[in-house]
Amino acid sequence: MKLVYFAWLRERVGKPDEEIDLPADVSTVADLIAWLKGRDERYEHAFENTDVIRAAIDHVHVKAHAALAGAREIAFFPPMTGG
Amino acid sequence: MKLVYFAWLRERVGKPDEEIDLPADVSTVADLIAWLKGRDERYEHAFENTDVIRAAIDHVHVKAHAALAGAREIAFFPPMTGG
Amino acid sequence: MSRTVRVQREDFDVADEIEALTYGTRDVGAVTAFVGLCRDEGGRLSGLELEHYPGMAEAEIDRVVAEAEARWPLLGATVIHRYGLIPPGGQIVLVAVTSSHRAAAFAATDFLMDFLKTRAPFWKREHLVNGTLGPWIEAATEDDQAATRWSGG
Amino acid sequence: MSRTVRVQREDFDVADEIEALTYGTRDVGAVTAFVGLCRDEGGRLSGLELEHYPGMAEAEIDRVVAEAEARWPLLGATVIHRYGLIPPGGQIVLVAVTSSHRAAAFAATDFLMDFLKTRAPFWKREHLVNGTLGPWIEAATEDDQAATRWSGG
Repeated sequence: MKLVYFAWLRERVGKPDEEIDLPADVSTVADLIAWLKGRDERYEHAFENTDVIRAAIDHVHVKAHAALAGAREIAFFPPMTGG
Repeated sequence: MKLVYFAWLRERVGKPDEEIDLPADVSTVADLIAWLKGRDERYEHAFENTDVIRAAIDHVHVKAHAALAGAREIAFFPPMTGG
Repeated sequence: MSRTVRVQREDFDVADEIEALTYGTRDVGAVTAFVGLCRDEGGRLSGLELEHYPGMAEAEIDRVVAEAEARWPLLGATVIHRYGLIPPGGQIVLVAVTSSHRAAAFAATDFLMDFLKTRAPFWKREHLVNGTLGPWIEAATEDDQAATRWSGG
Repeated sequence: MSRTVRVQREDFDVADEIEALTYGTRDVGAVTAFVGLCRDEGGRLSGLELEHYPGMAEAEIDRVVAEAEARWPLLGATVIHRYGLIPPGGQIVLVAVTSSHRAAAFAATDFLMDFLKTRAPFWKREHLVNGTLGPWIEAATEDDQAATRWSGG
């Protein structure tokens, strides 16, 4: 499964994307965030305030309770500031 | 005093403008309309429905009770349809 | 605040007008432009003829723009209204507004169009494809209602 | 209905885009265009850098335009959003909409801008005149509030 990061989240994580093998007990976006935060301090810092983390699965915005099953690409980013 | 007419009001009156000598007892826009209607059938037809007559004094929209004193140019026209 | 008001027979170029409003500026964050075009009404019209009241048309548009400037923090406003015979697809009116922020530019443009329709002394008449002159267009009551949105409050 | 959505580094020409939306049409009565420009924030900024999510940016804008088409009787819509470093005065985003009538064109343009701001995956970062990189711009809560105007009702 591919993870991609944008803006300050990308900077904090330290890379624009990565491939991961999803543990069996990680089934939602919220689970994935919790699992990532447990990996190391970079992730813990990047995801410290989940209120300002947005997620998308395969290019579609999703909420924290969204299921990861079947996803090819999960994206994490701050609230959008385009327009 | 100069009177000017626009759109179908101009067509009904039969001329775009005219100079008039205002009778002493004509002091408001409403008085002027009443006086014009009494002149002949063209004016009577042109001003028959006062609900759809708009007036301006010296290029500024006015209501029927507006005073004519000091006016140089009185305009009559239907509701505007520009824009 | 730059203000341009023109009443003219000639066509206008939207890009030129936007360029004039924004050239060299560094504080404009939002440009809103509205262009009103002549429709053929399902193939019925060969054009629209616009009569206007010379002198008052410019003065009244200028007053409406001044009111918009008083209501919103605008950086520039351009209003161009044409008269004469305009074919389907032809441009009739342009309202372009610049501001630091979007909400002001949007609201001012909407306001200007509402008041141009109800206050600027222009009258449209249909020209039909069969070569005859159609009726003068009647004022839409919804235009008056749109204009009253801005009063009070 | 003609729909154009582009996400690009290059600048765009507003006149060309309006021309493309209106060329040869006889039923378009209203064109509304909004252009968002980079401000220098009182001389503080040398520019804004826009990061985007390639693929999702186009897809999300396309979905927002489809929603606007479902809500209003539009004849055409063009949305162009740039990325990369944009200097003060430079164009960031264009929304242009055509319709037979003004109210639809206005409302759809306003709607599109509200949702581009809150849903399109772009992030702005300040570049300061002293040559350093400024902070990522924080999302304005008023943008979220503006977007919620369209729900319900």
